[in-house]
Amino acid sequence: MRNFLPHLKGQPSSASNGSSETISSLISAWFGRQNWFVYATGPLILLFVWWIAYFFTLVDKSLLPSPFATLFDTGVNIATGDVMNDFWFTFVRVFYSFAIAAIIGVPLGIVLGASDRVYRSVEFIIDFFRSTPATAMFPLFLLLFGLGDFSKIAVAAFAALLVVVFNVAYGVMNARQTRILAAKSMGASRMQIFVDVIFFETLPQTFIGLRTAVSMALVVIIVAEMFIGATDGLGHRIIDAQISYNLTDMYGSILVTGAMGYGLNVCFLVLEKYVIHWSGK
Amino acid sequence: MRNFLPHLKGQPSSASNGSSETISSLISAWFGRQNWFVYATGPLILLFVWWIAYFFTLVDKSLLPSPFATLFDTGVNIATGDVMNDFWFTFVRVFYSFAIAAIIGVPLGIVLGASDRVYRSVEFIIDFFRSTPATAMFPLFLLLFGLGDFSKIAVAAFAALLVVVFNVAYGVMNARQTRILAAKSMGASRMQIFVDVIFFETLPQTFIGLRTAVSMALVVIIVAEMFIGATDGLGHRIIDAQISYNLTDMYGSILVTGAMGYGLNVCFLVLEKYVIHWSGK
Amino acid sequence: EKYEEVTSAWLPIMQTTAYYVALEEGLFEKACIKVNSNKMQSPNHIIDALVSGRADFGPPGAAAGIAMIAESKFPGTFKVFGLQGGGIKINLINDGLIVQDGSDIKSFADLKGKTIGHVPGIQWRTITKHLVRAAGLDPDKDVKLIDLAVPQQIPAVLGGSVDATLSLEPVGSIAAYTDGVTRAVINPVAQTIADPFYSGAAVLTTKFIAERPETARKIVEIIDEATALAMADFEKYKSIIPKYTAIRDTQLDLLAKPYLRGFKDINETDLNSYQSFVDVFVSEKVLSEPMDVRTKMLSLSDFGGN
Amino acid sequence: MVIMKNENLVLDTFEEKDEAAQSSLISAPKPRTSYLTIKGLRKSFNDTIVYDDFDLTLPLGGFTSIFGPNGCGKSTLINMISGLMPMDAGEVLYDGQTIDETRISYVFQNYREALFPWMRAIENIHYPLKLMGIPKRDRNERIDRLIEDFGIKIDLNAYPYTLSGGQQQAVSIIRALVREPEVLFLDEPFSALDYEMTLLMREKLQAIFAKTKTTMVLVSHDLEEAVQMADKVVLLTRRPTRVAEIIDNSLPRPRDAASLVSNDFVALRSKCLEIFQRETRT
Amino acid sequence: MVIMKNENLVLDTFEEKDEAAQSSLISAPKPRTSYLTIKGLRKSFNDTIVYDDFDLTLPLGGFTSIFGPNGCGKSTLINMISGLMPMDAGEVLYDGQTIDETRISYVFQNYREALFPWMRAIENIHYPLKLMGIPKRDRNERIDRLIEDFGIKIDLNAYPYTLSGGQQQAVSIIRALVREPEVLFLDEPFSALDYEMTLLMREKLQAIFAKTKTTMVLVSHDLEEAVQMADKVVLLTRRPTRVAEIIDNSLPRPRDAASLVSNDFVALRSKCLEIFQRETRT
Ligand SMILES: Nc1ncnc2c1ncn2[C@@H]1O[C@H](COP(=O)(O)OP(=O)(O)OP(=O)(O)O)[C@@H](O)[C@H]1O
Ligand SMILES: Nc1ncnc2c1ncn2[C@@H]1O[C@H](COP(=O)(O)OP(=O)(O)OP(=O)(O)O)[C@@H](O)[C@H]1O
Ligand SMILES: [Mg+2]
Ligand SMILES: [Mg+2]
Repeated sequence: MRNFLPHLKGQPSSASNGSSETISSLISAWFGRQNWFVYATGPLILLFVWWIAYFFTLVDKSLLPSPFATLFDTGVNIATGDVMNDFWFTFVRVFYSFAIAAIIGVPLGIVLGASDRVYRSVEFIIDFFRSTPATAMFPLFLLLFGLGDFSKIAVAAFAALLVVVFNVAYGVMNARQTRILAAKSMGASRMQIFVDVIFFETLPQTFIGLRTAVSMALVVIIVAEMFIGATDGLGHRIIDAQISYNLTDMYGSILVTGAMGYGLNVCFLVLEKYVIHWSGK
Repeated sequence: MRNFLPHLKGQPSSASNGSSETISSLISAWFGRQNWFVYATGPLILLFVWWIAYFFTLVDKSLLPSPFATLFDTGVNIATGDVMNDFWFTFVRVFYSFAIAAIIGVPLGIVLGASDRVYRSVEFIIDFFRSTPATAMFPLFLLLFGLGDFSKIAVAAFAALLVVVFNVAYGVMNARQTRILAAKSMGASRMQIFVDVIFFETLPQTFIGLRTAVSMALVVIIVAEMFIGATDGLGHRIIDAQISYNLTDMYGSILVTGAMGYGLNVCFLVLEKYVIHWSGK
Repeated sequence: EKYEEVTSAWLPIMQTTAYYVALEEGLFEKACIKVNSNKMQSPNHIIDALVSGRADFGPPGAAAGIAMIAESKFPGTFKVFGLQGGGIKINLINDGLIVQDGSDIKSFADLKGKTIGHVPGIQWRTITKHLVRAAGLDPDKDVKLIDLAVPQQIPAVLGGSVDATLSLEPVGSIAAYTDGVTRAVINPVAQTIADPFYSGAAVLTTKFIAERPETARKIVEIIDEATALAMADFEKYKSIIPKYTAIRDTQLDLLAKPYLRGFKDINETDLNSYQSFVDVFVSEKVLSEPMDVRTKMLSLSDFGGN
Repeated sequence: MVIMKNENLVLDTFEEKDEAAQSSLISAPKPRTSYLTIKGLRKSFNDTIVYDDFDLTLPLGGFTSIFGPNGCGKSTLINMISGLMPMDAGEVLYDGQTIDETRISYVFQNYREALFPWMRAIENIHYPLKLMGIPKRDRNERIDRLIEDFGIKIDLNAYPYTLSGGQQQAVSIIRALVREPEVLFLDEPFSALDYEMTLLMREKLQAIFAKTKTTMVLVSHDLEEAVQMADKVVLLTRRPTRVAEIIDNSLPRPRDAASLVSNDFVALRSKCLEIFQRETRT
Repeated sequence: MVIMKNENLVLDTFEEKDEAAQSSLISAPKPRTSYLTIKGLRKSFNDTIVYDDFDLTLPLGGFTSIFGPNGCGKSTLINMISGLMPMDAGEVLYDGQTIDETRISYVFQNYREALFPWMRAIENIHYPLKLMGIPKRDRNERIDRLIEDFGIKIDLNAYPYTLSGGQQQAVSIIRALVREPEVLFLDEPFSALDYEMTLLMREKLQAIFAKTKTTMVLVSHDLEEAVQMADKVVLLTRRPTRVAEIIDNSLPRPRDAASLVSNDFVALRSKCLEIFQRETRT
């Protein structure tokens, strides 16, 4: 009982001590505060389950390679720079689509969320497209943006944008009004309330949205690389490996994709711990 | 200035008047409180943009049908029961996968989120799979669950589950501790705190997760119907229409899919307004 | 009477016509077989299902090339008992080069500096490369190859995202009747690799053959019977195709008859054609070692003794 | 007398501040001589009628205390007259103008939620001045002076959620004062302050009032405090809320701790209590 | 005397309640005669040391008031001794046992966030009894009696966020009392209550204390209140916090409004104030 929910009542994060810390020291502080073991658990569980499935042939061995063979192969592919090349192309596409989604989505979400009427009136569009698979929209995006990189980025940005807008608007609608009233009483303009209060008030929810969005952007980019013509990127690598029955490469590429997703999420996690020191207070 | 953010300071929802109201009266109250016009805006904007694109040939006419022709065709298809059949199959699959995701995801998210250490240790797995497209996982799910409906439901449930767990756990981690301490001071057990306090405290975030998840489940089911292959369902309909180059049917089926997504979201919206009367207070 | 349960995984394409006919004519029921029929959208999913034992047989139309790539990875998994495709001499269409109306692309040789889309995956990428190379161009430098999902092919040509596509039936036929796009070359693959050319195959898993040889034999017989029916009167069976594929009733007139070869029909020409196809995989370095397709064909002795 | 010892300092401070204000774009709050009129005010929440056809007139430039039972609608009232909550019907005019033309400050009863947790305490205090467009140097000067004057011993570099309840409330009050408002609303502003701090705050507020004639509206459950601070004590009834009576307090200012035991004061206090009890018992 | 008039009712109520309690699985809180001992308590937040090697012994079954300046660590202290906040070091024992064995109730300083907004006020009050496994009928009876006894006029079917600040605080207090705790922690419990309600609550608390000898720990900034209610007033210094002095108040109970003007009481109060001022000024 004494140890129940320890993090909910622990000291506030060290972030409150000053903003002069460098990001790198933040990251190490963040990882250091809990021992490395915690962060190793996830990958280890994954490997372990995989290994069990492989070793006890729970799944046909010819279709599920050994985790170690996969890791080894992936290591080799990384060392030869082969995977890194695809990684980089995918990363750049994800970066652009996410950036577009975030830069447009956060302000848009705040403005839409600020008025119930306005949000309700566009909610159809947001929910509609959130529920429509990007793959079904490919023809339209191909039509609008052609076959190049831009149409992949556009479709991923669109999917991620919806997520950001949805989360931010929701955050605004669930925001507590006391602080908004406080700012209003101090004569803040509508714009100032948006920027100085609602933005921050919504920030925890915004981060959830951004994390969902960055994973979404990655997923859509991978799918686009798989299905709308691409000659590089991890998605292209996955489908090539899938089709040519290069199983270790296929699972290895999926691993690399997932790792990129986790890495992007960790960036936000670190940023979030640093920025939103007040959450739950 | 006087009308700024009206919904943030409006009367509390009528839900606080008693739980004896029927759901139908709730729905009508919910829609009635704001005029119908608000809800019509979204679809109208969509149609209008579409029509503009069509009419001024911003997009090749042979690739984008007229919105009215599409609506008419879809209407006919609905009337003949053709679409409704596919609608129903898809709906049932979405229902199952969402139900699985919600029933497992909410408690799991609460338990994982209650401890920073525990969540950090599985975060890799959650973020990993959130960032991996369901399409890339199809082969594995085919392997595990066979070729039938169940593997489609499983892959969608898995994707939706991750979203639910992520959102719920985040909600728990961002929850305010005062109420948890209050329950603790009253001698609530760990379990009681989960069920009586953290569950409710997290509910606004849980609803965001559920809404994201239901759209996600729909998207994955459609994609699975499109790409794993199915003999019914809207995804099957979309890909068939795409292949046979039947544009009005394709866009019509996408419309119906999106409408289902919106409809599911509205259910949650109504439920949420009813259940979470305290949000922002 | 006891029904035997058999699981199939098939693609909704023209090459699968014999299977549709078998289902429509109730041939499986007559043989006391209950088919657990699974429609797939990707040939790879079919091969996955077969390799993992989730399915017992792949009706006609399973990707012939991919089956051999899989066979090289997991030797001894499949036996081929039918081939499907098209040919110039027999005048049956399998594939085509699709371009915009009025395009100056008349053949693969005109593709220099252009973009061509093909069915996603290693099989068609290899074929396309081979065709480009055969036309005297370097597929890595002169032409840009793009994986393009089947539904995206006509829109991509129409919208100008690609200059041409190498498309399988029925896309080619639909394109031929669609305003704005046209079929520049019919059966380009057969022209280059082998005539007739087979991109589809019917396969049984060796596991299925070993465990239930009698049932496997019945399957082969049924498909043979259905193949004969379909080839004999394609016009009659055309009308059932919309039930199984994306083709609509209104598009029936466009449909090109596929060239279907049952187990009984396969002759040396067919085997040579298939071997040429597989050799392309070797020359394009998709398969690292030569493979003899004859060893992968079903023989009656596989059913045990008699 | 403790409470007296800072008196001159306060006056000095505000003299300086006026100069600073003039040099920094803000017009010094000028004493008003006319009225804040509330007419036909109506407000209900769902089925609960809080105000129905409520009228009240208060002098601008005066110090008004509002005293009434829990839930009678004091917070609701000042929320409405400060323009933060919409009225169902009625009109609130300051000298014939709407609230939008007036520079107000508000110390919320719910002090814990009114500070911005993403800003340090000191940044919270800076914020209203920033909104007014005052340059950083002037802000610093003004705030330093105020904090020194009040003798605040709180670590202002801390984030609000690391402060104790009373410290948060003190920061809220400082934030409201630094804006040098024309009308100051105080909703139970001292409820979490310690003994000393409460005395100090009462003292300082009175000094500011004496100096600037800022209109002040105070809600307090401490009858002594309400009467000590006010020109007029508005006594409210239970819901549906009416004005039970308005008691004038014209005792001389400054009213320090000593004056609270004077006979006049005690009589005034008793009178208020009597009315309050009469109204709330029924 | 207003405050007296419910006295008998209270005693009756608690007599009845004891019976109800016996018939309903809860052992009646038995008066303790031993000590609550705090030894070697240490607590700091980041760089701020709040307690360092802090010792304090309080009698169980007694009424202790804690009085000290804002931010000295009163809330922190009772959070730790009630087991809600981990200590950095030290030990808190109730009669030799840890807090887990003890039935406590806690009225939070932050009363607005302590009620569950998803439950109606009445459900909030029910909740602690539900946790104890008391059947609905008994709960209803017990709560009805308490509410009637306290003469609460709040709409208990309302959700907490629709109540005024004071009403929320009153509900919090009722919720804490209904559990009939062995130790009751009160952190500025009356800060938002109106004049009448405050008097009533003080009265009722004293009555309950007299009747049940429940150990009570009260934090209050109202010196009169702190002294009136307590057997012992613990005066705390500024941070790092020490016990400045513990003043015993052995004046006879019940201590009603009249007793607050007695010479003994005034002397006691002055003594406390003196110590407090001496400690906080430095
Ligand atoms: N959002 C709301 N929804 C419903 N009722 C409300 C709401 N806000 C206030 N009320 C009701 O309005 C009445 C007045 O509330 P208000 O907060 O103004 O009281 P108050 O006089 O400030 O009380 P206190 O002294 O306790 O602060 C109360 O009965 C309360 O229940
Ligand atoms: N979460 C926290 N993080 C950092 N410092 C904290 C935290 N909680 C409390 N403190 C510090 O600990 C000290 C004691 O706080 P506490 O709330 O116990 O004071 P208090 O005596 O209850 O004051 P008040 O009378 O204002 O309620 C304060 O200086 C405060 O700044
Ligand atoms: Mg109030
Ligand atoms: Mg405190």
